[in-house]
Amino acid sequence: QAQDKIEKPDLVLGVGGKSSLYYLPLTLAERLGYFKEQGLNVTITDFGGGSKSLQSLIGGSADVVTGAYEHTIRMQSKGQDIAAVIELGRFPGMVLAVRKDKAAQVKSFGDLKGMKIGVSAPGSSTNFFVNALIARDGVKPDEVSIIGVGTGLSAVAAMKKGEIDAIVNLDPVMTKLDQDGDIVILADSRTDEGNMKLFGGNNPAAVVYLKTDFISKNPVTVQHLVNAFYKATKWLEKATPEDIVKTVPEEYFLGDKALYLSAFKASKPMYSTTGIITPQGMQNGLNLLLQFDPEMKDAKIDLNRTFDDRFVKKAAAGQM
Amino acid sequence: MEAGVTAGSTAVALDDATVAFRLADARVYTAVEQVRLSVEHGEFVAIVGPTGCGKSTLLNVAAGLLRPSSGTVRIFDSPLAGLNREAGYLFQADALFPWKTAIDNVAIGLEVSGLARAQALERAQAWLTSVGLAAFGNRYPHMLSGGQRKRVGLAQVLIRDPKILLMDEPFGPLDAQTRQIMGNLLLQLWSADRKAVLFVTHDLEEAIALADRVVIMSAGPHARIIGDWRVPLSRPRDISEVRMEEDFHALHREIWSVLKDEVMKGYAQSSQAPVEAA
Amino acid sequence: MEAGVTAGSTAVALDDATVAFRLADARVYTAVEQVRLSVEHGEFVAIVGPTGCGKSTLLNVAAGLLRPSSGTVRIFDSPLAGLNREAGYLFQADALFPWKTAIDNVAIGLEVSGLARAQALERAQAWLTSVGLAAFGNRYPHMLSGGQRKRVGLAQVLIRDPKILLMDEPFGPLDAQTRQIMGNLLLQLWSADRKAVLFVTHDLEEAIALADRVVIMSAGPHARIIGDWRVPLSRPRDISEVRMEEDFHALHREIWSVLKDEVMKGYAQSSQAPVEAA
Amino acid sequence: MSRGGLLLFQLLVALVFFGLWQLLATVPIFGHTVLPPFFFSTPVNVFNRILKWLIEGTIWRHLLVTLVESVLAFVIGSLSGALIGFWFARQQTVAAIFDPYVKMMNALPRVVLAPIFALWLGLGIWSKVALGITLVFFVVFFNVYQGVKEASTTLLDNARMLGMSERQLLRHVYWPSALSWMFSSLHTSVGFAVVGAVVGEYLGSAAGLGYLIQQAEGVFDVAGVFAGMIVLAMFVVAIDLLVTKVENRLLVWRPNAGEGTA
Amino acid sequence: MSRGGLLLFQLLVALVFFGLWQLLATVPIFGHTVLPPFFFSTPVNVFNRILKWLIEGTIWRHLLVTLVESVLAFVIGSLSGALIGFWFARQQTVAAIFDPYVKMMNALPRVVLAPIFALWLGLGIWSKVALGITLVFFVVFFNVYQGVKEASTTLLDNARMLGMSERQLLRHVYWPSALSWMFSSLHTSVGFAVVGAVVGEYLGSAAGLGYLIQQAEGVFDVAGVFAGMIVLAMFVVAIDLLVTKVENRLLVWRPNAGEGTA
Ligand SMILES: Nc1ncnc2c1ncn2[C@@H]1O[C@H](COP(=O)(O)OP(=O)(O)OP(=O)(O)O)[C@@H](O)[C@H]1O
Ligand SMILES: Nc1ncnc2c1ncn2[C@@H]1O[C@H](COP(=O)(O)OP(=O)(O)OP(=O)(O)O)[C@@H](O)[C@H]1O
Ligand SMILES: [Mg+2]
Ligand SMILES: [Mg+2]
Repeated sequence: QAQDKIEKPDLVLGVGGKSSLYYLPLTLAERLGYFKEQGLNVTITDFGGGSKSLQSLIGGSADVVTGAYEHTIRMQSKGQDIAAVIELGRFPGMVLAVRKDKAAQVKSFGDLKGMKIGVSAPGSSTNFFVNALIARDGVKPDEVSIIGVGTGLSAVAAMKKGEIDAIVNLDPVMTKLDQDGDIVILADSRTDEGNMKLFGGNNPAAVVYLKTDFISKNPVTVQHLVNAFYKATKWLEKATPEDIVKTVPEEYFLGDKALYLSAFKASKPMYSTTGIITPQGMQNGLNLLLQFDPEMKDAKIDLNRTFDDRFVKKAAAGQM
Repeated sequence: MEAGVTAGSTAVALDDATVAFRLADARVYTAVEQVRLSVEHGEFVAIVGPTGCGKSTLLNVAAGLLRPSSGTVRIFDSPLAGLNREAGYLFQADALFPWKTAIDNVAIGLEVSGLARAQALERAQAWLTSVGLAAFGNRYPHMLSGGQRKRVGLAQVLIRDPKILLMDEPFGPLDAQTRQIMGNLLLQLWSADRKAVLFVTHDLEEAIALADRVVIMSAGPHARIIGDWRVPLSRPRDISEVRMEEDFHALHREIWSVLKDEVMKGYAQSSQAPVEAA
Repeated sequence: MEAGVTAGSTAVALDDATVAFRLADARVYTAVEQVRLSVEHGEFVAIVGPTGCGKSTLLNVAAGLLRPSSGTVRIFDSPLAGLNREAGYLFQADALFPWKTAIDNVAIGLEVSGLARAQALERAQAWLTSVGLAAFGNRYPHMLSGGQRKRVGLAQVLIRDPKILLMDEPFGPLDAQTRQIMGNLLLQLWSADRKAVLFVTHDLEEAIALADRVVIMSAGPHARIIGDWRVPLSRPRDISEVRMEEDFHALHREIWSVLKDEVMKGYAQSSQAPVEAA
Repeated sequence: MSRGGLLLFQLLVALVFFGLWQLLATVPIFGHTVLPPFFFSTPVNVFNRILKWLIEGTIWRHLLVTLVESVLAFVIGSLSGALIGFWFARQQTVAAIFDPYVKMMNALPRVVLAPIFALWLGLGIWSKVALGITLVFFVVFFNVYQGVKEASTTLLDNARMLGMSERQLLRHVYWPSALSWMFSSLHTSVGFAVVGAVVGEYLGSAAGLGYLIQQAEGVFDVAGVFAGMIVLAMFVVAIDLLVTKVENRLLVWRPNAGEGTA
Repeated sequence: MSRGGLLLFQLLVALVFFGLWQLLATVPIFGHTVLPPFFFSTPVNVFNRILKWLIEGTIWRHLLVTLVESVLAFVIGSLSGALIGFWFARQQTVAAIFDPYVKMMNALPRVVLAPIFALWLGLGIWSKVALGITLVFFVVFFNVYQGVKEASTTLLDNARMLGMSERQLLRHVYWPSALSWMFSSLHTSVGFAVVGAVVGEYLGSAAGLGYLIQQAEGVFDVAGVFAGMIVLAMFVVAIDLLVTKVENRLLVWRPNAGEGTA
């Protein structure tokens, strides 16, 4: 029993944009009371972006972060040891689309050359995503014009105003634009086949990561945390839109409930069901980075250190 | 109003003017009470009175800067509403524009009335020369002495050639000799086109030497006009010479005896609480 | 410095003091030149001179507010560096603190020297009574007349009981009667502990009536001291009575004849360009 | 104008504003909605939201957090701004040396500094307070600095001759003459303190109006965004009223229109 | 102090600052690095980065964009702030009615407004200029408003008696007496104009220093972030020097220490 004692029941969890669908499992775990159930008292702090939540983890003001898997690789190259403990999203969920009136001109990624492409922020994963895609047709990053448009209203506004010719973004932005008929989708990483086409398989997105030494010092705490997330993942796997409506805070879709639900439907395949990052997925993630970040090229990355699968496996065992 | 400006008409007429200032705590200080004072067109009236009796207050009322609590003000026989546009006012306090040089300070009165700047400056320079400051035109006020500033102020008011002149101790910070020069300058201007002048001074000799009428006020609060003498000296006058005349001294003695008592009374009064509830 | 304050020592000594102001364009205006002036401990010296000659400038130098361009200033036989801490200075311009009531303005000099506020206020009230403003203690300066403000300033300086008094036209905006009352007050204080007084006035009669010595300055630029008369009137004096004496009139005539010419000269000079290259 | 009349006019302005908003957001003009509700919501929705917040009581906790942050930022920022402003104005050498650095710091985009504040101050209220302070400080600092330098030289000379020490000068001359400068900057600062707090929350927090607004924005809940901003605005006007009260109390000595003749 | 000496001291401050930074970022104190390079980089890295930018020339384009945005925001914001400040100060009724609304607007978190600016003004420079204006405007507005109200009543009375119309009063009395107030606010505003531009870029743009900084931040390139901020700071000091030049030119009439005796 003694070894089961939670070392640190009070946790600060950082997240960049909690209300987005990308992080739905977190909201569910919170709303369904899974953290409490596990004896954890989790304070969720929402940041303006994923990089800020990572910085708060490194700086020590947050204990755990739900963020992009890519961060764990990147931090290894910077000498910061962090590791993911459970996968929440298996696909990045990013979508590349062009404005309707440009659709005729764009037959392949290479046709984006010279266009203005909106990304969530310069230097963000949406930026790398589009870089990777155009590179396949031999277009270099500086041959397109990258514009940061954010992940919210401003992204929608930019497309509707015709400020950008193409956009790479997440839900609910993409579903909104799609529904309104403003765009034609070129590449969609929310779905299985989309990912197969783009990456040849999984490309882990949202994960729960912590500092490695925190994991080794507080294994029980981490186990309980993973248990909670795993349970949420399982709940989500079986959830109907009605379940979601009942669980997610009303404010999350009061703006437009129908929109939220169709976005949810579009995104549902991207949530992880096993919580485990496959080696293939890890490699896909790394490859994406290697292609474009010059700093990553010389870094020696040990992908095994980026994911600690002990806890998910135990959680899965406990569940079944 | 232009039509009303005929010889013999009354330039300034205060009728039963009372000015009460509101103090803190809703108390009220009645500075002047029931003042009846008129200055005919072309008349030069000097006001003399103990310090703090309400001379500046009366000028402010005549200028339209202060509305009397009761009583009426008429300018050229029309009731005064708002500012008195016929008047030029030389303030007791320093009121030059610190961001304008002396010559600009003098010229501004012409400039605002639409005269071209070059011409305004030319005339301003002539006025500076009249007040003995020809070489000080490009100084800012803070580079001038007290008396120099006052003279710039004088030129500033006179250059506009107003029909009514309100002057509050215009020669205060000047030496006796310069005072006479300025006094003669003023008389000369005044006699040229017979302005109405209301002139506050503490120097009784100066008052008699310059004015047609000398008005004496009682000490405040509730100051009133307690004497009104017509000066029996002939015009044109030279200020330094007029003081030699016997009439001058007789009048001076007469007024002085009244004034002296009044000051002593004021001195005693102002040491008691001079306020009443509103 | 305290040690130097003995009877007979020199309170203020200007030695060959020259003050030149830098104007725009690197030009220079020499206001006073080579002024040698001393005020003994317990002496009352009046300065009279044409407007703009440099009287205020000399007081500023003696107060340590202005460093002479050349020459030395000694206070009680020690060279003056920085402010003259022995002196009280009544400025020509209005210098009351607008955010303090009259009584606070008077009390402040005591308060800063560490006296308890209650006591300071008590003594300030006594001083306000002396200058005839007992009932005006809780007025802010903008609610006082010009003469009232000056008297508050007077009380503000006198209450600190400084060893040296620098006074720039202290009685300027006061009526003749109040002037005499204030003059007598000043003489009374001065005779009680024989301060050194440097007193600027435009009223030659006042200068003679009050002072031990009357100093006359020439018109500027390059103003110098052109006359220094000892006043042969006995002490203690009553200002209004002293004017009846024959000695008084003789001296007045003598000084006046010198002064009159000087003013005329100054008037002519200041109309030419009074500057030179730096 | 009477107090009542004034209030009436103020209400009228608000009514016209909201009326126009509702109109432009719901009635298409030439087949084109000027304020598409997707971006602007409608006043009716916004008010419903505020009402709901008030009734459910969810808003109070967030409001309190923002209030505490704003007030702390305002007080600390303006106090330090005033103090350092005074100090610089009195120490011309120090001021001359640090002048370019102060100006540089004023130009740093605070948004970028957010991670550093989080690092130093944690994720609690203090990192938001710090953000508010960096805005408030400079506004007050520059005004107090200038206000002190504007003190009348005649008054200063008089004060020195009356034997005031540097400290007494500060209290009796510089402080009162810089007061109206300071209050002018305080009116600007009240707003900036709140902006600092809200932006801080917006960039990373677990509570506060900024958090509410961010959550709403993330799910395109524009009504929520505007509701948050309106609550915020009300709240600033309330703090500003307090500042005005203090100002009128401290500046009684000034000649004003209220006096005049009885 | 002489100009040379001053410059020396200023350089010294910079040296001490960067020296300390380098030290604290590289040498652990009690086994603990005070400024972890992950968050603070090191001055050496930062300077290398700036050097690289300068040599490669990539920085110029971004700098130019930010310069144009800042200058536009500064000019438009301060002009409109000054004009409306004047107008409010002269129209007491208008001022009284709109007073609470101005204060509310000053408290709106501009960051939240970014989507609306993007919607109305697109993603080009104008949405950044708008953000800058919303910061600059209020600082200048409140100061000019107060500055006009502080104009001496004696001078005003004199001006009126000299026959000045309302327009002439503005030009000859209100404007000069509000000048020092305005310049005080302009010094604050220069910084805010740049902050507005950079934050605007940071929230959505294709070029500018804010874009550079954000790009660096996205890949955790702290040296890049700080390099951007330092370039920014330099650039503000340059603009501020201009403002000071104009100020000294316009306020020649003031008594100042430089005069004194020859
Ligand atoms: N704003 C005010 N509030 C209250 N009392 C005032 C105000 N202005 C003036 N007074 C009072 O009214 C009286 C008359 O003032 P006024 O300035 O007219 O005097 P004065 O005759 O010009 O005096 P002086 O010769 O000293 O200039 C004074 O006792 C003064 O204290
Ligand atoms: N800051 C300054 N810059 C240039 N000139 C100045 C400055 N201050 C004073 N002056 C000049 O110095 C001369 C002497 O000035 P001061 O104020 O001492 O005269 P004053 O004798 O006190 O005159 P008044 O009796 O008119 O007060 C004047 O001509 C004046 O113009
Ligand atoms: Mg008066
Ligand atoms: Mg003088």
